[in-house]
Amino acid sequence: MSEEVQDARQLTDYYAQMVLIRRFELVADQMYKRARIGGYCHLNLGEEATVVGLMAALREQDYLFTTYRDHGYALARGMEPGRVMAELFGKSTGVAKGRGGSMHMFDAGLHMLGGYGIVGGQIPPATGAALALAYRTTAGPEAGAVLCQLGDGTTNIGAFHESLNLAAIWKLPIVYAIVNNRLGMGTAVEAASGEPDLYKRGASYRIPGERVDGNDPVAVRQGADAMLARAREERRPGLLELMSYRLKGHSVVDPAKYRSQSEVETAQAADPVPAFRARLLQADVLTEESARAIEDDAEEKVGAAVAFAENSPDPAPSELFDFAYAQDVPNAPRALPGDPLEVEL
Amino acid sequence: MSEEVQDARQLTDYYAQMVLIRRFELVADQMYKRARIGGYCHLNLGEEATVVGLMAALREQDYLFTTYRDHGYALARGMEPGRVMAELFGKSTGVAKGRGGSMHMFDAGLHMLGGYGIVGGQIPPATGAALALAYRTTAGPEAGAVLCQLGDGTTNIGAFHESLNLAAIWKLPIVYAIVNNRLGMGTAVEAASGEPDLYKRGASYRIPGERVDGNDPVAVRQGADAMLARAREERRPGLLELMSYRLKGHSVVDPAKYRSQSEVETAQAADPVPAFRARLLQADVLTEESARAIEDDAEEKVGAAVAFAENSPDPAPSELFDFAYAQDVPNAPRALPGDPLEVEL
Amino acid sequence: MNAEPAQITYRQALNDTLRAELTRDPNVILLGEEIGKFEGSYKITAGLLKEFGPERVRDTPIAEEGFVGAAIGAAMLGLRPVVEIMTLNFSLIAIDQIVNHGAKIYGMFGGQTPVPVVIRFPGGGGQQLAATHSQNLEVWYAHVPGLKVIAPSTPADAKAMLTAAIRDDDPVIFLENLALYNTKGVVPDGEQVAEIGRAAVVREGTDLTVITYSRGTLIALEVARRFAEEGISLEVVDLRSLRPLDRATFCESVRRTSRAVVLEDDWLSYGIGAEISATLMECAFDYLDAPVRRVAAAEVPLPYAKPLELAALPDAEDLARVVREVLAATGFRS
Amino acid sequence: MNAEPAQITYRQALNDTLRAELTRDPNVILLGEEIGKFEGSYKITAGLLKEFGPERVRDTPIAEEGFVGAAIGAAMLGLRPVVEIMTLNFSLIAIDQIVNHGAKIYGMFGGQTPVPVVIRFPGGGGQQLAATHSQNLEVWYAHVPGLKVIAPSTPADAKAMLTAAIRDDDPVIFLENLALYNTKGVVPDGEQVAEIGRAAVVREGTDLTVITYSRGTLIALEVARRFAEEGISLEVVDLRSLRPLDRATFCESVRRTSRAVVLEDDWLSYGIGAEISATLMECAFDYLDAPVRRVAAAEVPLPYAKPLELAALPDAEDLARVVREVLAATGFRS
Ligand SMILES: Cc1ncc(C[n+]2csc(CCOP(=O)(O)OP(=O)(O)O)c2C)c(N)n1
Ligand SMILES: Cc1ncc(C[n+]2csc(CCOP(=O)(O)OP(=O)(O)O)c2C)c(N)n1
Ligand SMILES: [Mg+2]
Ligand SMILES: [Mg+2]
Repeated sequence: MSEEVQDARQLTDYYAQMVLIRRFELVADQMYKRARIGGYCHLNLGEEATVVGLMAALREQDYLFTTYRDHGYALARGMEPGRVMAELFGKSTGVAKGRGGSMHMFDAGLHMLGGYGIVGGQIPPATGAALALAYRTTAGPEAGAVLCQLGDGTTNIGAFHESLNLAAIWKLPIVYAIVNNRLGMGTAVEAASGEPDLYKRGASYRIPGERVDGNDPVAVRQGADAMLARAREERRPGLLELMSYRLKGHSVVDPAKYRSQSEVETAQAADPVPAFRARLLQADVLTEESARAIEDDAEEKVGAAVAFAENSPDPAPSELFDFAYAQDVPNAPRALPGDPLEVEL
Repeated sequence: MSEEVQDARQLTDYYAQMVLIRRFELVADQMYKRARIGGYCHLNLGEEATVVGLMAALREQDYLFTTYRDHGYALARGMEPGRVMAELFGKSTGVAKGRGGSMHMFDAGLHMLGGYGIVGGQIPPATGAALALAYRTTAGPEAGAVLCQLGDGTTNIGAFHESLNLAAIWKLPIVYAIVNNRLGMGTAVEAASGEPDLYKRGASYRIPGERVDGNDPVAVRQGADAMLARAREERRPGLLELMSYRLKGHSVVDPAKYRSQSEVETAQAADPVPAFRARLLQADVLTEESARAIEDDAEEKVGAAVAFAENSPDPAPSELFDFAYAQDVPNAPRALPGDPLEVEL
Repeated sequence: MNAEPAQITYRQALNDTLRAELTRDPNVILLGEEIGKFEGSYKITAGLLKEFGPERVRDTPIAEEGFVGAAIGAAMLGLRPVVEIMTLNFSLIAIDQIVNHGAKIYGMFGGQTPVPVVIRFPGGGGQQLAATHSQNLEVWYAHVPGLKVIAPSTPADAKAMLTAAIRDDDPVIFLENLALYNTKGVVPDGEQVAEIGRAAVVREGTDLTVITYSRGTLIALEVARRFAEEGISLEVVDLRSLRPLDRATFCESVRRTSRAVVLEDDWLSYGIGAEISATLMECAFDYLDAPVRRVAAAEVPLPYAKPLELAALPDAEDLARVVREVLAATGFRS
Repeated sequence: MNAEPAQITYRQALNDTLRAELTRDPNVILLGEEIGKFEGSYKITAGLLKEFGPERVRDTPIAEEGFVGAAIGAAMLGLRPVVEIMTLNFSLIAIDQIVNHGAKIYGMFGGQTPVPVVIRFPGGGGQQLAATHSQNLEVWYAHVPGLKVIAPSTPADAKAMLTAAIRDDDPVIFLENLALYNTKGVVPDGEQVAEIGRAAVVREGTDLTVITYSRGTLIALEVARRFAEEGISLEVVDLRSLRPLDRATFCESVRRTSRAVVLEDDWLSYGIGAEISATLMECAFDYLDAPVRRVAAAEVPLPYAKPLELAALPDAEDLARVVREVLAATGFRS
């Protein structure tokens, strides 16, 4: 296969993934509003290029940790849309068996070790995963590495600082990928961070930082590739900042009134999905027809995902204690509210 | 008074303070070994120049927060040696009424708002004190500022990161003074910090940093003066690194076996107390006689402090609940171990 | 000819109180994530940034340890910061500042500097927020000397107790609950200052005492109403203050009714109810007709899926069932 | 002709066990501040860096949240990290990682990835370390589903329980105590693996049961010996596991003796003893001759000064006094 053809396939694949995520998130939004989904629901709308570019750089042997804004990562890492949607619906067939919901996508087999809802909470465990890799394997181009995704607002929390320092002194194979969507809930980066050029914050640990256009999946992939290569081969951590934008509110229920109309319009004009479509059309990688086929396919897949989720069984209350412990021990409590104390005499 | 005479007085005063601290710490060490002092006991031996230089820059209206290694700061900030020693002895006359001990010197009137034993714990409250100053007062050359002292090892903890970021975005009048004594317990700076040039860590918040020779009280004072001036006048935080050395173990009971003989010898050769003495003799600020008089005076003061502490009363068990709450409320518990529940029916 | 008194939400009562205290005392400032421009995750601070400006209603970065600690330091200089932590779950990041600093500074330094800070946050599950966002760890704070821990269940108490908390010289943990924000009640006009450290008998009864707090109070009152229809008279004690704990109020009640059930949202083992039951063991041993029972959450990380969440959390049915069991165990006939 | 069996310290038992497990399983690594070059603040890890090297005995910066979280992440990939936090007090900085992450990851993600991490730290006061360095907050951890919380009181248990903890697939909080490190006892040779979740009757008796754990066990045994001289027979239950809590063992004991006193080092309100007493309320109500009493610490930030510290902490005299009071209340005659 010529490089060009390969390239074209890859680009087409990126587009297909971006479209799938876009469609999935729009439908998740609907399903939330129809009360099929509960709790919080944070979407990747506007971040598709970043998500897909990062996941393209990640290999099978690598590990991924993300935030609660994780549907796109789950899909791009290879989870079945039906099982992701089923998780949102709280069904037994969900990727976390309905225990986790929107914020907590997880697939041990795919090395996606979780979406995490506590801001910054994923960073120390991700760093520890890199420690385990460093402990067990030798550096080299095929070695595994960890990608730890986080938001811009998350760079202000202590766990970020402690973790990057550990990664630096221990020389761990990990890339911290800041998705700078310009906002943490309603707070602009400049209002929250003394150094708003977030990639520069690696300097406190001598960790090299780089800023990349998060609306371009190819640029994201290249940026991530380079840093992951250094992580694999030299066991040097990296800090990658992806400039992106959150097209909607912080979560499905947030009307995002704190943004100006002009800000929203600028962002919408830069929407990475139509922009990438136009670019691939322009470059003759896609035709209007093939693009539409991709879009139809995504629509169908997401439709099927919803159907799968709808038709999946709810977990039964009798399963409540199924994952109370990984290793059973005597006297573990299994009472339901109001049950008398379980004391076997 | 001519500037030169004033200068000479100041330098003499610095020396007197350094000697007082040195003597106090050596006696504290003895008293600990004689079991007059309990708990942990961390000394400022080797850090006298840093302590005195920092305190010389601090004005009455300023506030001070330190670590557990705080005897020198307490003395140089103006606490009576007898009351500091009494605190070490756990007496009612101690600066914290015997409640705090070595790690917890405090004098509200002198704006010394505590030695803190949790590593990094003092940094957020110090930052909040600066917030209160910023809220209540206007910037200017006479405005108050906060000095927050911390150790090198402490720059790796989350509270450091979060606090400096807050100070930066809120433009707070605070100087963070890192006493880099090269070690956190037995761990060298290079082993603990990805960026061992600690003053550079302000960059993550656009906080200017500077490194100063901590063995020279004049240099320390000048460095602190400049940063405090910016804090007062421009409400810009600063990060000051004082290069110092801990002459003995981490605490009185630590034999510090993890250091090489040569390291210790180099350090002893640079001991700031004799070095400053020699410098003042050389500059004719001191004579052998006046120096000795200062030293005798320190010895006498510390001797008197011990006597004061020895003769002070122990707090009585009946006072146990005296500071349970600042504002009393009904039903506050006051039972001693084994007392029946206090339920007034 | 009196009009029905107007009812306002618990949320509104908090908002009104913050406004009143900000107006009254320039030392009162608010700090927290998204409390300003965003108007609060749960809109408790709606409108306050506009009214009082960014110096007094201060948005913070995501740095719970930093800004809670900063509030403690500001309080040491005499400000009266009211900090919002988005939910109790995130207070774990700030807990070193709360427990090792806020709770210690007054006593450990010999009573020199009070720390008049209020730390507000909602606890509670039931919103499908899953294991890390649904916890009820108030018992942790209630265990700690140096703190005051209060948990109002009604809009009126929310007002009077928040006012008291802000004016109190000690660090106060002010526990709200996600399920209470939209509940309504009559709130007296004018200044209302509760006494911290007092429980309340919120419904008098003779046959059995339900002891509870926060969201549980609403459930207990509902269950009591149901039982009243059958001629069974439940007394309901709302603890309101978890530290100090007003033991006398519920001991006295149980001595009268001879039967007690605790309703709590937290996990059973080592929860709030354990202390209530242990207290009754000591203060009402000779009066009890049957052992005190506890209705609490199942001891698992709370799952997201609704059927599991419902199974894990205590509700009115669970309480009613246990009340019936206790009555039956004591041969009670209405 | 048997020699007296050799006694070793609790510290030595921990050190030996860590060495044995490091030798047995390459997945075991140690992490913590000053555990290597410095050999541990309390010298539990003495010699291990030299034997196993810095990859397996890893000194960390002062960053409790970071390195405890890192241990959790490493455990997710199958390592078995044993983390030392210098004292319980500093675990507050890591508690978000322990409770919101370590305790949740297995259940919240649907049982896919166990987290076999051990988090060791000493609690306890009595060393004049003042308010922030003397706490006994184990009840916080004991309240949290997803954790196992164990607290051995003897060198033999320290060995068998630490071995079990390291081999267990769940996060285990391993509570030590500053006052226990130098205590001695006989430790059986060879592999010893305790069953987590079991209490032990460490002294049999007929007249009253003292329920306790960790340092309290030593005090209770001492008091029991004293009472034996008077012909009064105390049974002592060492809880050993705080979560899961082995209720059956102490309920059964108290049903036999009809009297119970809890001894605990933590603060009284909402402490470990509350759960024990509340449990007895439910499981031994009809057997109790007198209310269960608790001997616990005074509810203040622990002062530095020795006379105040002594007054605030429970000791053998306090326990003996309360035992006598309970016996007297039930008209007991030896
Ligand atoms: C410790 C903690 N504090 C606060 C929150 C509430 N919260 C959830 S998301 C969020 C904003 C995060 O912003 P950013 O890191 O930029 O990520 P984004 O949502 O933009 O992807 C906040 C404050 C939380 N989940 N955890
Ligand atoms: C949160 C926390 N972790 C650990 C400790 C134990 N500890 C006390 S001092 C210290 C070393 C601090 O080193 P550094 O910051 O360099 O200050 P120095 O002692 O050199 O003055 C440690 C680890 C503590 N007190 N608090
Ligand atoms: Mg963001
Ligand atoms: Mg140091």
